[in-house]
Amino acid sequence: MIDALGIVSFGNDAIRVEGLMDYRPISAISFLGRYRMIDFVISNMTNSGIENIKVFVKKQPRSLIEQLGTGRHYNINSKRGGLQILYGETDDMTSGIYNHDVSAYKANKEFIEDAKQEYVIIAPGYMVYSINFEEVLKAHKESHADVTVVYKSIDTANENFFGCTTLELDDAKRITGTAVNMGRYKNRNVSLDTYVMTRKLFLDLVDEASRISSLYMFRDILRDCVEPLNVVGYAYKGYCACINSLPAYYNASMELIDHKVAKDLFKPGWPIYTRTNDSVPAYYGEDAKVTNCLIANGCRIEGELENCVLGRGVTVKKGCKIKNAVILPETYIGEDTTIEYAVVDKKVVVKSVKEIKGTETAPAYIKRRDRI
Amino acid sequence: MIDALGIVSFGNDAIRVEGLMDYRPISAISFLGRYRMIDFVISNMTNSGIENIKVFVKKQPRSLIEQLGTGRHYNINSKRGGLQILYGETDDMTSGIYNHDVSAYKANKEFIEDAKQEYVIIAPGYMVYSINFEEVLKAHKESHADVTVVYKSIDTANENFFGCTTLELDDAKRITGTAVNMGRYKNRNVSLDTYVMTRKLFLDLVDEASRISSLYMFRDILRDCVEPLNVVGYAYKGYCACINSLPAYYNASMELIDHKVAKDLFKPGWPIYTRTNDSVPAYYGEDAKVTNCLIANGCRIEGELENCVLGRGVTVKKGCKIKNAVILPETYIGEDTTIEYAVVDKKVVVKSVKEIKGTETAPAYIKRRDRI
Amino acid sequence: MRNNMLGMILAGGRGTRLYELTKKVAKPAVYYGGKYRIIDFPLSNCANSDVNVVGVLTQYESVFLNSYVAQDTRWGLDAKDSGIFALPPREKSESGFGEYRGTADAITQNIDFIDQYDPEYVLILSGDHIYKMDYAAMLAHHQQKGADLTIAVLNVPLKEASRFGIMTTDDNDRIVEFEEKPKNPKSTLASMGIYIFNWKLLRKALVEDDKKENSNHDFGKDIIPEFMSTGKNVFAWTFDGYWKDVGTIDSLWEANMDLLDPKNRLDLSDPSWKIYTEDIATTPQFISAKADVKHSFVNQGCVIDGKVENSVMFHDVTVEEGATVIDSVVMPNAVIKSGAVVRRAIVAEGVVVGNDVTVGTEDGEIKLVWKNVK
Amino acid sequence: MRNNMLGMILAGGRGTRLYELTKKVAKPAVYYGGKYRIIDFPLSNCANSDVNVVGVLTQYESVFLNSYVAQDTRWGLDAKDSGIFALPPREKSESGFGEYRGTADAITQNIDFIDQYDPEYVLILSGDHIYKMDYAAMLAHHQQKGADLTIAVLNVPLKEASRFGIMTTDDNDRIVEFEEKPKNPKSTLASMGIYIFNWKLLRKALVEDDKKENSNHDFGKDIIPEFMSTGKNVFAWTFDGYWKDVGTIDSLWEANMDLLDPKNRLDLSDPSWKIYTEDIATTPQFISAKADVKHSFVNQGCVIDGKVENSVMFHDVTVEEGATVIDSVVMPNAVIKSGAVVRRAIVAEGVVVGNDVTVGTEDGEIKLVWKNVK
Repeated sequence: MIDALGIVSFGNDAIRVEGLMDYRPISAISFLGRYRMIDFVISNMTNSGIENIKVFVKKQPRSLIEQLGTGRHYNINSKRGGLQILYGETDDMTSGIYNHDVSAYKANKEFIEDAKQEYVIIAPGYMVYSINFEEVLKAHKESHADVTVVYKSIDTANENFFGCTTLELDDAKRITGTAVNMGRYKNRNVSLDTYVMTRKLFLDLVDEASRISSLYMFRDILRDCVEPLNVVGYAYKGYCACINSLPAYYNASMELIDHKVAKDLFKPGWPIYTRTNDSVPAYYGEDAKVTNCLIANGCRIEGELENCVLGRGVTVKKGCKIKNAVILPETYIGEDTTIEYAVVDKKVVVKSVKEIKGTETAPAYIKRRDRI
Repeated sequence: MIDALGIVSFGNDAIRVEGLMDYRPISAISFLGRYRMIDFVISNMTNSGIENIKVFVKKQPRSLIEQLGTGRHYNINSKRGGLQILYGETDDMTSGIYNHDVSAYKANKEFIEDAKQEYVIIAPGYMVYSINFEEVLKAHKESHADVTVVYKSIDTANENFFGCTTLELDDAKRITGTAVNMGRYKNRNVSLDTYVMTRKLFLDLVDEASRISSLYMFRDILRDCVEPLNVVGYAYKGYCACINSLPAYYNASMELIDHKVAKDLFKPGWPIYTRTNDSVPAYYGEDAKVTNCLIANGCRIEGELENCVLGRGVTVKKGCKIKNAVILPETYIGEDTTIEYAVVDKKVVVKSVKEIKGTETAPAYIKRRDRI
Repeated sequence: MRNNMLGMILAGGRGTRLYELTKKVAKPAVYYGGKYRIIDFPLSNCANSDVNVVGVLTQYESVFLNSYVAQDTRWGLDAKDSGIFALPPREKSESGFGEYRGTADAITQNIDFIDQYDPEYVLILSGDHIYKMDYAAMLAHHQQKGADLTIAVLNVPLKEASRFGIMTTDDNDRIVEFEEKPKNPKSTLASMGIYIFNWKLLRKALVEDDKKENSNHDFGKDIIPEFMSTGKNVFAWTFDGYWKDVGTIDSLWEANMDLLDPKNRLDLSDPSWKIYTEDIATTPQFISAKADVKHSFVNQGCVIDGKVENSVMFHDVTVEEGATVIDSVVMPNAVIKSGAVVRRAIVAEGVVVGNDVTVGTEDGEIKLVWKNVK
Repeated sequence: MRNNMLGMILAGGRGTRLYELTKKVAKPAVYYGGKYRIIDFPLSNCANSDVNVVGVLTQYESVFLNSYVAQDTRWGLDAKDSGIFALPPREKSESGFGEYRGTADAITQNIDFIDQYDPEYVLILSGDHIYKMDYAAMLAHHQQKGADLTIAVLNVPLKEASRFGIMTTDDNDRIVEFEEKPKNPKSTLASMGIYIFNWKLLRKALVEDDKKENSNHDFGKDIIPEFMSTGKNVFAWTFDGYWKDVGTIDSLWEANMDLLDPKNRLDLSDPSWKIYTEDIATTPQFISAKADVKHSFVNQGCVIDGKVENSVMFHDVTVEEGATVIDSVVMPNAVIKSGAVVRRAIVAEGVVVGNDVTVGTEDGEIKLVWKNVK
């Protein structure tokens, strides 16, 4: 156990995974077949010894409520700690622009106030990474910083992490300024929207933000704070993907098919937990031809697959040729279907349509429960 | 197990427990010290062999999510059945008047469609009663009715069940007409907003209602249906309170202090389950004087109490004189406080105020987390 | 117990003919089907049949089995009044400490456990059979016939009948004769070792049997003959699905291969009758660019770089590039190194088959690989 | 196991001096404090101290205890890798069936259970003591001292010291002498029977002790003296809270009465260190117009119409109008009928004290009422 309260934040409006997010918050989106996005941050927290976790949801809480349950499958002991789902709703909220992280923190302030922990660790539900928060907290204490911001130095900022905050750091790793990644540069220090501070300071900053403007989000107040406060960067070196658009979702899925890349995310002794579905092992038929794929249990594969991610319980019938696609759980692909560069959402039935083609930069999206 | 899906409905806008409902949906309100309102309907369902239950929430889902958990404390086996919380939110909902039961059913239609059960049993979260749905289902099948509506014949309709639907029944118990109880008559058959029908008919009626008007609620469509359909009444004879206002909440609490009345609600072999809080037994001090009270665990009582209901973990210090009051969980009443005819909400601290007085018909209400 | 029937699973067997697979775990805990342990089947059947309180009678090497079954959330028997309870032998105030002397004695020694729940019926099961059965349907038959005891029976080939307890029934399913392993079987209706008893009658019979010096304290040898000879209402309930008793390496291998048979009737993917098991945190399965997987079951966490054909792979198995697995069962965390060939084999948990090693042959005996081979 | 320490609770005791209260349940399952069973204390301490895997070594009348502790959700030890495991004796492949020969042997016979988790430390506890203790603080002391074994100790009155294992320590808390129940105690630091061992060293000592013919296979008599004599680093950790070993009817009654003492240090209402127990579905407590309840603990489901003073009432106790309960402990579902007077008594579960009956006296011996009195 570490002396920190875990806070799972939701994204700002720049985060928009087209299609998929019509049906659930980003953190509830299926990822790599077996998981939902939120499994990564929650597993990171429980593996780090954080047992008291508040998950903030902006809207459509159902799928998250079900995925999280009591948290026992994430290794949270029900009476010592717990997963609490906090909802940002307020009575005077007439429009979405007021429904942001700061207003959700403010609406649920009492639950943060009642927590016993000295520190808070805030991490978003849309980052896929493998981070030991115990070490981040240790570094935070040693640096005597007011706020520690976890960042990653990347050389692909012109292709990834669009809309994320970039950080200017001095030699002592103190953050001197922030900007928004518009994709103009390659080399950037990108904030992973992951913060450590005392619970008291966090509550003060939330108050401060809402005093300045009812439109202020948490990253706005942090931008304003780099001057008066000592805000320090912590460099994260492992795999990280920021899932803030459909292409980002698609690219991260494709990238992690490679077991060598995946090894940088799935580390020994650092399990990524998820909710079991009690599905049977995947079945590969006589005519199956599967190369370079990530397959979840419950699948029945009788066709050809190349560079695909299959969610639980996907059926691929004979004669199918599916390439460079992400197929979400419980989808059925009928005989002789050709799919290329696509994201097929949950519980889709493909029977009459025989060809679905997108492009590498603009994958096709088939919506949830569609029957085509 | 019975072949029915349980649906816990939320109230229409006539249901308004002033004060208490600012903080949680009616079904999450603390009742009789130990319980929350929803414990009654869920326990009735699980005791009747219903293991698949959908709970509809209008807003502020947090407290219900926590109370319901996985449902194991209500005796629901996690993998066979389950409690699912369904939220009525839709994107185009700009105003509360469109956020009613029918719109919530429609928004979550797929989960009702996916259920395996032949029948649905719909019961509200604001009725306190002890009913065997297995018997109601049996009567429904035997009567060959399209819809069975559970009602109670009362002779206090001028004082209770305001705003509830009243039923006109012919000799064969067929419902021939409905009205709204405005308190003008004593003897009325009051609908307990509890229905049995096939799942298919339920889905058809939801479609029908939303086709007629986006303001139509489920009871509106039922009113329209008594002619074309065979809608039959089922008489419930035990204790029932409809908690649709603060006085109704207060009166039901007072009434159930009497063990003889309570016996009509708490029946042998029909446990009302709730979530444990692991509180110690109640402590009665040297100077405690407690008569005619319902006390929950975790209380520490050093003063005088008469005709009171105390929630879990309430402290009553020396010199207090509290009469005809409902004190919700974790509230602290400092020394020498006099309280009469009052509902004191959760986590209130009474220290400087020394007297709180309401009247029998208009009990005083002290709001949640107030420090007075 | 909504249907008023309590389940008791006999899970004390050593399974000696499974050799090294049962060295540290009892037979009901042996792996099967790419994901499961044998006892998952009766436990999941109970959960799916609304038998919500289950006692598991353990004895031999029970540490693992006791803690395995006690995690009742796995099978969803986790509601307030449900549960799975491991019941090893214990010291009693009146009679001291003693191991179970027979199948019936295991129940006798736990009469007080059963009495706590005051059931009307007790369902007796074996912990080492693979099958899907609706015990609620069997109970309905029991009630409809007004039976004191119902025995689930299976039609077996005549030549195998002498290995079983064989029933002769009348037109009304009433059992008129019962013979334990008869030399000349009069029927092909074999007892599956699955019984529904009216608890009051069974309780009385057990207490009496306990005192008999010459008794084997066994259901098949003592209790059922006693029920028959005293004219109780004993009925048969015919089961018509997949059923397998895996007592040997050969039959364990066969049972796994049965899953790959297109005509196999043990459908593990039926969502209305799931088989539940331990929830293991692994990655998805990685099938690399060099992999060739055909006609196989592959479980989560596997990393397949080689060839897998007509095989059942448990979780976190590694098959390196250039390795080949054919007609085999590979248990969790095993590693088949580059160039190795595994044929007609059961590779035990965690075993490493070294580079370029060959185990098993195309048509030879089934090989059990229980330690690393280099 | 986040702090790498596994808990083992010795819960095999018969508790013969608690007479009828332990006829059908082992001593750790005896009721205490209006709501709890004794074993709730070490189990809740483990849960609160982040000791997430706990083995409970049972033997005597273990059916109830095994199933009681196995419901680990009660203590919140229900996360994926946490759990409470009942460990009764069992048949092993290499050594057959045998009961536990002593406290150390109970651990020896479960070395394979412990090895599954590969802990660095093992915490040995007793299942029949009432106290709140932070084992994580004890572990921090153990690590800080670089100890091989740390023993929790308590300062006892000199005259009682000869009932305990007594330690002599140096300034650095190192134990320099250990005597089991000395006639002339040299110190008042008594062992509480709570040990943290480095598992590797303990494992080795247990394996060696197992082979010794003259050993009692007991921690106090064999293992600790062995650690002392072979120069291991053995340290004391002083506990300064409420602690009670309830071995007799008198001490059980006293421990309950202690809760009513305003100076009592066993605060059961501290939200940061809750004592967890079984969750029972009852109504709230009804205190009628005729009731008079003073200086007492009353649990959920009670219906009080009479007088209750200086007493501890468990769940669902009925005290009828005109009945009086003073200085007593009344266990679940007991009924004190109209006109009855109960003084200085323990009324066992479900017992009915009939109309106008008097049990116990104002200053007599503590009376155990274990069957209905008319």
